[in-house]
Amino acid sequence: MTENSFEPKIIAFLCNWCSYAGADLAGVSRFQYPSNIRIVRVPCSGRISPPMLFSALKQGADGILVSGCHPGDCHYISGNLFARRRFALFKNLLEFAGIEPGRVNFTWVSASEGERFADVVSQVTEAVRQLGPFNRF
Amino acid sequence: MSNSYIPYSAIIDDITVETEDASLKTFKLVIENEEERMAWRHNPGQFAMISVPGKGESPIGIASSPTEAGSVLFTIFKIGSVTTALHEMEKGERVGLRGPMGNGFPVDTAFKGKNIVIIGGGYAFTTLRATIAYLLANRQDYGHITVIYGSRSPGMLLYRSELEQWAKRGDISMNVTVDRQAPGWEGLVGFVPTITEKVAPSPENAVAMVCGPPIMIKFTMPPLEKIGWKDEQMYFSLENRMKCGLGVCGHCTCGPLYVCKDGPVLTRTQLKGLPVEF
Amino acid sequence: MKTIFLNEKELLALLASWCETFDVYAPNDGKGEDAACSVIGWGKIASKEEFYGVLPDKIAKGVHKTSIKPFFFPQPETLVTFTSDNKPCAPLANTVGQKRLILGVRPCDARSVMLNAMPYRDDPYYQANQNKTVLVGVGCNEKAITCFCEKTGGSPLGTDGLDILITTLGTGFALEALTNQGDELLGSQGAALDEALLAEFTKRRESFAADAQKANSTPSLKGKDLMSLYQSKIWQDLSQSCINCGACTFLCPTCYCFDIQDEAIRKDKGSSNACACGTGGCACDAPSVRRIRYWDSCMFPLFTKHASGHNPRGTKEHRVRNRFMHKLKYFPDRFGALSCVGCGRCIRECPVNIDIREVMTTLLAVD
Amino acid sequence: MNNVNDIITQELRAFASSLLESGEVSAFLGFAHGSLPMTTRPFVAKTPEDAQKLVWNSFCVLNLANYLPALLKSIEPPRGPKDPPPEGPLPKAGVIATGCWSRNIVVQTQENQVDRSRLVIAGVSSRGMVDRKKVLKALDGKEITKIEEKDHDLIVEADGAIKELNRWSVTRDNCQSCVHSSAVVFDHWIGPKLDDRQAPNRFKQIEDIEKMTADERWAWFSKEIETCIRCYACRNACPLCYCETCFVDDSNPQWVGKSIEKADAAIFHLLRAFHCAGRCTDCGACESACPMGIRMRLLTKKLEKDVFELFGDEAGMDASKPLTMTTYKLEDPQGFIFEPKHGQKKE
Repeated sequence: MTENSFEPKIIAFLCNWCSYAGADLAGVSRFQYPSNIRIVRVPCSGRISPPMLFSALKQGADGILVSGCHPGDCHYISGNLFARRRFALFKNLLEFAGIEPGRVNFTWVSASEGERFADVVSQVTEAVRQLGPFNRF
Repeated sequence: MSNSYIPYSAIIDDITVETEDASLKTFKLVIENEEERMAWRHNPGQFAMISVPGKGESPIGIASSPTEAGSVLFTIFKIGSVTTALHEMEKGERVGLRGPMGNGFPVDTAFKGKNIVIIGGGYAFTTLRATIAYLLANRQDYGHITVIYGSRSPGMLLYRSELEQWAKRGDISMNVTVDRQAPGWEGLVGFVPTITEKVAPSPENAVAMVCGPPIMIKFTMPPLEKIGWKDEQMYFSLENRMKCGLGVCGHCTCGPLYVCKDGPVLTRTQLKGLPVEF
Repeated sequence: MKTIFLNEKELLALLASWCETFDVYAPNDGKGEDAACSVIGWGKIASKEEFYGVLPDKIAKGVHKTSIKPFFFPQPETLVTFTSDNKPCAPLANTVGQKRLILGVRPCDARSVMLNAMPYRDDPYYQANQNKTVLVGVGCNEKAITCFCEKTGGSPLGTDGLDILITTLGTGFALEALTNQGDELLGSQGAALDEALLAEFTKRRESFAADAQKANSTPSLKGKDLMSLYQSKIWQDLSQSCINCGACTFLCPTCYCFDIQDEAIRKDKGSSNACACGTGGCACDAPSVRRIRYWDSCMFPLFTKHASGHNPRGTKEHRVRNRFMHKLKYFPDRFGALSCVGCGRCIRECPVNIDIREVMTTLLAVD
Repeated sequence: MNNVNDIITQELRAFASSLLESGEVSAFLGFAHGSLPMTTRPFVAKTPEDAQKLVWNSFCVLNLANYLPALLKSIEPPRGPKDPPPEGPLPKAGVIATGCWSRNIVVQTQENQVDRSRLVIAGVSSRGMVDRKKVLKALDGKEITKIEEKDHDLIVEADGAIKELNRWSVTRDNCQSCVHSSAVVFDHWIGPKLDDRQAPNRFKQIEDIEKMTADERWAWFSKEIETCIRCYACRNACPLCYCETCFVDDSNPQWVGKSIEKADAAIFHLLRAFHCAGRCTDCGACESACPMGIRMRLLTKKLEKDVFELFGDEAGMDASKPLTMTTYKLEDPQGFIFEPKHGQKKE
């Protein structure tokens, strides 16, 4: 398998209120993005805990995308703000242990940002494609 | 050396929902390979490991009597990951079956010619059902048979149609009770220990099998002792966490005994020498 | 069975010759990279320098950090595999694989293999692992401060479980064949012991055997009513400092409890894609689930916890008591010997310094 | 002349025994001698006589805060699961605490694991605890049969030979980079009080690893955890780990496999460390408890560094402040958030 023909599997954890709706809008608006992502809808980005991300990686994901509402827009007021602290530390810890920086990604996509969603997915997919299959574990 | 870790392939031939809350279902399993199916032998009171590949294995008491050949019945409570997966399976699906394991009740030896008292509570009644079916199939070998079986409510009783059939027979005394009076219930009302005291089976030439939650067992002992029951006449079936079922892995140990191999059926005399770790 | 005498050069040559028919393992620092067998602290050796390190007069005093238990009881070991339609693969255990020979085994560790074989008598995997392994031991010239093999029924020159025992003798080494396999391995090498060496060898054996017998606490422990201590305060005192980790049980060569679990096999991740049989020719070349067994410890609360939530050994005190009672009472009741070989690893590595020798002393003091 | 440890030991015994004598506490938690050189045992003194067994030396490597929740529970009058708590104040326990242990007590208070009012804390300044593995290494792995401690040196007897080691050179990594060596909360002070140490390279170990490439870091991490036997000594020695069911024991779903294979060991160590984020005081108990010599503390130290640099927090320094992970600020840094380059793939 050459580098170019590698199609990464990316698990996207999207919050129900913003990012999932953003993904929906991207579809409705016909913004194209790669089909490499598998979406898991969660109530809030604050719901995402590191064990879930490890599960995805262990079960064969090559990359991960977590997306929630922009700070200040959380449906539950502060879920994404707690999540932001968690993700900041978690991403650093993963990189510290040698997981490549582009594997696990966090972003904010609002319900009106269909285009941003498509951009994020395209660019994350491309970055993971460049990294190649995840074989750390 | 045979490899006891490899399960038989068995097909779910039938599923019966036993209780009103559907937390208990009876699975009829048929071993796929005919040779293995014919070679299967078990005693009432034995158990087997049922596995859902990918989820794991659980030890489950065998609910069918050896006299009901061709298939094996298991009544399973939905509680952990394996049993939940089993409850979600359908007729025709394949599971793993390892066993039979443990000693079972000594129905062909110590029980022969004796009066038999069977006391069960809740869903611990499954292996007792196996025993009753066996005793009735070999009715001439035993004396008087008394059954005391209690559950929370009528809807939580297992094997209701069979209970009714047995009650109609003249050669077995059935005492089925529920904890509280319920609409439409015409049978006994009260906890198992209370009913035991009322029915008060004589210890003479008799053995008792007591299976149920620890609290029921604890309170059933005094009324029996009061009328002269001895420790060696009382048989219990223990349920410890088990993994291998072969007396190796160590999970079910209770002092020097492996409940899976030396048990699960133990007399009260045996239990008295053991640490209370069950 | 023969006993032969070799000088250092001859011994090194003999060790090297074994590499032709065996995978030869010896103590090391890391984890073996060998795909067939990864055992922490033991690795394959082939070079002369490495052989030098396992000579009885060069090897470090006392036991190696980790025991040889994982050679027989791998962590994890695949028991069965299943295809995606839930069919189990039914080949025999991993009988395939190169025969292996382990060098530098201390008598206490070798004895643990024999003791574990008692509960594992009918276990095809353990038996297969044992059948493909030759144990070459080195006698202990000196004891470490944590060593107490004699107390448990062993001896620094003990031969239980070994195929060959190498000891220093005079200006060279005595190699004692203890099984037919060991006898074959020694072949026609070297000379038999001459009269003077034989006298020294026999005298040493006898004196060690006598010492070991005198020190052995097995008979006295078996003579005590240890169940009377079940409610004793000593368990509370011991468990007070215990943190309930599994360091003691996992380092212990004679702790053999395990758990069984199913795991999905990831098709794309290479290494674990093989069926349990390893033949590759069975019906399930594409297993989707593997059922593994891996070490478990009675120190963990989950070990005995029922699905209902009830836990028969729910407290730390229960579990600490069970560990010691199993080693010193329950196992002896069942199999006749203590489930302890006196290697001292648990004493050395316990984070809170719980010392099984003190527990034995306390138990022996009971009337 | 008496050395510092002897002075502390004497004062500690006197204090503990007076508390037990007067009945102010029903148990006093400290350390007693172990059966081997360089070992100590956490020990609960229940009588003034017991208190004479307490010791203080450079080998008190476990974190006593770890025992407090269970100890406090054990000295409560026995009652059934449904009985109401007894009236009046519950019995107290005494404990000796260094900087890091006392900070863990603060964290436990914040997390409602211990009731501060039921503790009598004997504060002490830690002079750094000795790393047994470093001593062994300094003696080329020879078996140590005896060790004598002076204020600044260790006299080690190994296989007949005697060697003098500078004590500080063999103290633990976490002690060498410690900046809060004296108890931050206490009711009584034991021994000389030292000023907070100005560790010049508090995060040097971490910075060295951060400088590596991702592949190098993975190689380092893999090597570090390859000998993990999954005994959970690190978890169980940690005062932060008190969950009823640990994530490693969850079976449905199962977050982490139970074997010693690389993926399982890696996930275990990363998650264990992450659970300590914003709570870890770098007491080093995990590393000291590890029978295999794994330096898992480097992971928690990395988190400690990030918590300090990103959010300005140090765990256990102030009971009135919320714990890092239980709060947020609107202006928290978010440089790690993926920002797409705009409009790359628009149709």
